[in-house]
Amino acid sequence: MSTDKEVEVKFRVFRFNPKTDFVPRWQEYKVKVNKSTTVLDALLKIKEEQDPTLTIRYSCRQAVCGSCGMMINDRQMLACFTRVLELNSDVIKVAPLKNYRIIKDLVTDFSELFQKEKQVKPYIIRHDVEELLNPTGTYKQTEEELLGYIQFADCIECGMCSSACPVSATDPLYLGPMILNRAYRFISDPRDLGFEQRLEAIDSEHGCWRCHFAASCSAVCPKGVDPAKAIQLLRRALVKKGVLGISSSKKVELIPMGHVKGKLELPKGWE
Amino acid sequence: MKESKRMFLHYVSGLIILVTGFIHLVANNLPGIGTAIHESILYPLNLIILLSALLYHMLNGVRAILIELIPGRCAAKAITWIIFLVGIALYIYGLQVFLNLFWPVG
Amino acid sequence: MPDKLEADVLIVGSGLAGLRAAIEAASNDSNIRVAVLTKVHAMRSHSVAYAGGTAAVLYPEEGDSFDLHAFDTVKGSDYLGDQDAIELMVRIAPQEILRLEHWGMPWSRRADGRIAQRPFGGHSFDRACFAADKTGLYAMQTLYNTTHKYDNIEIFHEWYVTSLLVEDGEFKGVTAIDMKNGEFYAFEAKAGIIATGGAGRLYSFTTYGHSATADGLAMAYRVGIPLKDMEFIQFHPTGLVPQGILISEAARGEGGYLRNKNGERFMKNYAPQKMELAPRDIVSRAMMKEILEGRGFPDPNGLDYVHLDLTHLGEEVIDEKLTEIKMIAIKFGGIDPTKEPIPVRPVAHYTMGGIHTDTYGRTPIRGLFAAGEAACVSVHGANRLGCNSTMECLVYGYLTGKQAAEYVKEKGKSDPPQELILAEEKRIFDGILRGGSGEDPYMIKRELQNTMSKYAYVFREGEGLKEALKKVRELRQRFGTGYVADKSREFNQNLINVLEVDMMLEVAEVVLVSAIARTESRGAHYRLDYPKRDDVNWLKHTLAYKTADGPRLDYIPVKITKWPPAERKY
Amino acid sequence: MAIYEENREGVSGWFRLRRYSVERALYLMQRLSGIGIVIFAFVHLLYTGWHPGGWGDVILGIFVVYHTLNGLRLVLTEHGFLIGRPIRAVYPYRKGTLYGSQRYLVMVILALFVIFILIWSYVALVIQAG
Repeated sequence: MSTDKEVEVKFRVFRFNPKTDFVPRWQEYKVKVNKSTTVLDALLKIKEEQDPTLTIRYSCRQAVCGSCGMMINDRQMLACFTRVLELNSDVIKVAPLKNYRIIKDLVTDFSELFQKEKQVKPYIIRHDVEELLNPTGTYKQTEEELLGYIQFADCIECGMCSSACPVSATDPLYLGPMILNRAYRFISDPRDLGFEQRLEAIDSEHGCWRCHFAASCSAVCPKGVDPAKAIQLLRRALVKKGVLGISSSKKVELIPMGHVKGKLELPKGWE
Repeated sequence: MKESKRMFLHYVSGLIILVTGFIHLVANNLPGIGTAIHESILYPLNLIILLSALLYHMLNGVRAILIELIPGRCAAKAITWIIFLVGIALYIYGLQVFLNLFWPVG
Repeated sequence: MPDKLEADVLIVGSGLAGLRAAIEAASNDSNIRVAVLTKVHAMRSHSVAYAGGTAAVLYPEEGDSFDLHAFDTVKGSDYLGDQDAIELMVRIAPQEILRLEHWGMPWSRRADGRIAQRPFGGHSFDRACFAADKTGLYAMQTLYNTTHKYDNIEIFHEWYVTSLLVEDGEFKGVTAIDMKNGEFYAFEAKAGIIATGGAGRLYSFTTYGHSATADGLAMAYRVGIPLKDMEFIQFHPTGLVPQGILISEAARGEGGYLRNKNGERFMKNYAPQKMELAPRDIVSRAMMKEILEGRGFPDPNGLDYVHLDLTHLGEEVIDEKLTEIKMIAIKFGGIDPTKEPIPVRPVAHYTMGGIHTDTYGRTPIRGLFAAGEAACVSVHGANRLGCNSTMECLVYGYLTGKQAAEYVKEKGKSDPPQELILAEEKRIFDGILRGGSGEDPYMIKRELQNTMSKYAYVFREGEGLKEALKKVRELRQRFGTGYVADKSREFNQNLINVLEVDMMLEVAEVVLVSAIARTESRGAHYRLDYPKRDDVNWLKHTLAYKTADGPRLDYIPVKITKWPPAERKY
Repeated sequence: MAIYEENREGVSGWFRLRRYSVERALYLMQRLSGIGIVIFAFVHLLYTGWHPGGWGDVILGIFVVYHTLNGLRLVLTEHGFLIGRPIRAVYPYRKGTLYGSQRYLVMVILALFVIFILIWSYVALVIQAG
C-alpha cells in the first residue's frame, strides 16, 4: 500500500488579500509527499505545519463536495482529486480559479454564480402544487427516462467549468456551463413542465447561445458531467420547440401509494 | 426577436452562403460554365441572396463577439440596434453597387 | 455594537436536515422569513457524501410494514432507541421519499417505473431507496435546488455561527461571523433549528469531511442543553485505507464480500444468517477481531485492514450501481474494484448521540429545535442501521421545520440581550483573534484525533478511556484561549479553525466522560472490561450537562412501547 | 488592486489552449478566421470585386475553407448531433463531446481542410497566376 518513499516537492502558491495587498505574490513551500498524497493534503500540510495564514476552501476531500477547485499548473482541477505525483512536475503552481473574484489566496467568490443559478429556476416546476407538497404516490419514471438527465445531475457545482470557459473569460454575464447544465438537467426531466418559464434567462443575449463549443468545460469536469453536451442538447430543445414549433408533450403518470398519509398530530409549543 | 431565432438564422444563413458563395466563386473564376452562370439573368438574384445572407451572418457574428466583450444589460440591446442599423446601411449600399454593376445608369 | 440581522426561523447548518427544515418552514407560510446559516457553501455540506440510500417502507403489499421497520431499528439500536420516536419516524419516512421524488430526486427505478429498493445492513426487508451510489449528492441537490423556489429562504453561505443567544430558557438568536469580510453579526430569530451534523472529526481515521467539527453540539452544550448518549460513536466497517473515505454499505448491499488474509468470508463466524449485512457495530467488531488476531493485512501506518471483495459482482453491476465506489477505489486507492479487492477497516462514521431533544425534535430551550445527526432524539439508540440516518434527517427536518413555523406565528419580535452579544464579540475578537494565547491549534487537533482514535475506537477499556480523558484535559490547558496567527479579517480561516478546535475539545471531553461512566457493552460502545449488555443498570440514556469542572452526568429512561429488550442475534 | 481581485482572463483567455481539448483551438480559429473574412468582405464590397491575389488569396482561402468546414461541424454538434446521448457517468469518464463521433468529425474536417487548401493554393498560385 503506502510503503512508497516520500519525495520533496516545491509548491508555488498564489497569495493575495485584495483588501490589504496591492499586488499578488507567489510564495514557495517545500512539502514531502508520497504516492497517495493529493494536492489538497499537501496544501493542508503546509497550512498546518508551515503557514497557518494560507487560506484554502476545502471540505469533503473525496471529490464530491466541489469546494477545492483551483488552478493547478494552470488548469482547473479539484485539489482533492489530483495526486501530487500524478502531475509529474517539480514545481507545482497553485492559484485561485480564474474568472471568479478573489476573496483571499485560493478562495474565490461564488455569489454571482449562485445568483445566476437562481435565474434559471433550478427546480421541478409543475401545476399540481398540492401533490408536490403532500404526495399521494410516485411519478412513474423508467430507468430509460432517468438516463436522459442523470449525467447532468451529477454536477457538484465546483464551478470549474465556468472558470475554464473562454466566453466566461470576457463575459461576466454569460450564464456559463454550470448553470446551463443545471437548467438542462431540469428541462430534460420528464417530471418537469417549466420549459417556457426558464426561457427568459436561457434564451437571452447572455444565455446558451453564447456557447461556441470550445468544450473546455467538459475537459475539466471532474465528475464526467459533460456540460458541453448539456448545452448543445439544450439548444436542440430550444430550436425544436421555440423555432420550429415541434412540441413533444410530457405526460407523467402518478402511481398512487395507499399507505402514505399526509396529516399527523404534532404538539404545539413547549409545555 | 428571441436569441434562439437570431442564432437559428445564423446557422441557416451560413448554409445559404455556402451554396450561393460557391456559385459566386465558380461564376467569377471558372471559364466555360462560370461564364454561362455569369451571363444568366438569375446571377444578380444569386448575388442579392448572397449579400443578404453574408451581411446577416457577418454582422450577427460581430454582434456575438461584441456582446461577449462588452458586458452589461443595456449594452447587449444597444449593440444589437447599432449592428442592425449598420446592416441596413450596408445592405442599401450593396444593392446600389449591384444596380450600378448590372444596370449602369447612362 | 455589531450589526443586527433578523429572521423568523433561523437554521444553523445546510445539510439534509437543515435544508429540509428550511423548505418545510418556508412552504408553510410565505411570510415566514427563513435564514440558513452555513459555514460552507450550502452544496458543500457533508450530506453530499452519503452513498447508500434512505430507508422507508414503500411496498407494504410485498411484505414490508411500519412495525417491521421499527422493530429492525429498535433491534439495531440494541434496545436503546426511544420506540415512540422510532414509530413516528418510520411512519413519516415514505412521505419524505415521495416528496423528494416529486422535487426531482433521480431515485433508481424498478422496471415498472416505481422506486427501487436495495438490501441494507440490519434491515430484514430490502427497503433502502437509492439513486445509484450517489444518493446524498442527488438528495442534497434536490433540496438545495428546491430552496430556490422559495423567495422567503435566504441562505448565508460561509457564515460561521459562534454561539447561541438564549435568555430565560428561550431562544433569541445567534452570533455569527460573515467569513467573506470577517464582520461580526448578531442574528435575531424567533425560532432556531440546529442541524450542524456530527462530531466525526474527533477521529483521525474518519469518513467525515473536514467540516464536521461538532460546532452545533458544543454551542448547545455551552448554553446549558445536555448532550445525550455521546459515548455511542458508530464505526463503519468499510473505510478505505489509508484516507478513511467511505466505501458505502451499498457495496455489501449489492453482494460484496469481506475476506480476511486467508481469503475466508469471516462474517460466517459472527453473523451466520446476515453475513456481511449484519448491523455495522457487529461487522466492525468482527473486522477488528480478525485484525487483532492477526488475520488482517498489515499496513505500515498501523492501519491494518481486511479486504472488501467486489470482483465477483461483474463490471456491469459496478458500473451501474456502484460508480462512485469505483471512482473512489481507482482514484484514491489505486485499485480497480472489478479486478482487485479493496482494503478496508472500521472508520468513524456517525455520532449516535447529540443534542438532547424530545420525540419531536424540541430541545429543552423554548424555540430551539435540533435535527439530523446533531440531535439525539434518540432514534438510533446505541447503534444506527444503515440508511436510517438520512431518513432521520428528512423526517426530523420536516418535523422541526413545521413546528418552528407554527411556533413563530404566535411569537412577537425577539430581542436578544445586548450583553451576551458584546461579550461574545469581545471573546472572539479581543480574546482570541487579537489577544489569543496557547499552542498551535493544528497540532492540538492532531493530538486530539490521535488520542480519540487510540482509546475510544471500536474496542474500549476503562483505563484507556481515563488515559484519554487526562490527555484531552491536558490539551485543553495547552490550547488556552486559542492562538490565531492570521490577524486579517477577510476569510480568516485560521480563526475559524481555532474556534472549531475549541468546540472539538469540549465535545471530546463529553464523549470520554460518558464512555467511562457506561460500564456495559451496548451497540457501538463496546467495553472490553464489561463485555456484556446490562439492561438492569444501563437501559437508560446518558445526559451530560456543562459545569465549571467538566460534564455532569444524568440519566433518563428509555421509552419502550412494543418491543421489550431481548437478545440481539443476526 | 481591482484588476487582480477581478481575476478575469479577458481576451487572453481565448488564447489559453494548453491543457485543454482541441475543440478550444478550433473555436479560436473559427473566431479569428471569421474576423478575417469580415474584413475582407467589407473591402470586397467597397471596392467591388477586389481580392488580394497570390499568397493573399491563399490565406483568404485558408480562412474561408476553415470557417466553412468547421462551421458545418458546428451546425451539427451545436444542435446536439454526433455528441452522444446522455449516459450514466462511469469512472474513468468518457465525455461524448470529447470522444467518439465528434472527434472523428474533427479529424474529417481537418483532413478535408488540408485537401481543399492544397487544391485552392494550386489554383491561386499556379493556374490564376499562369
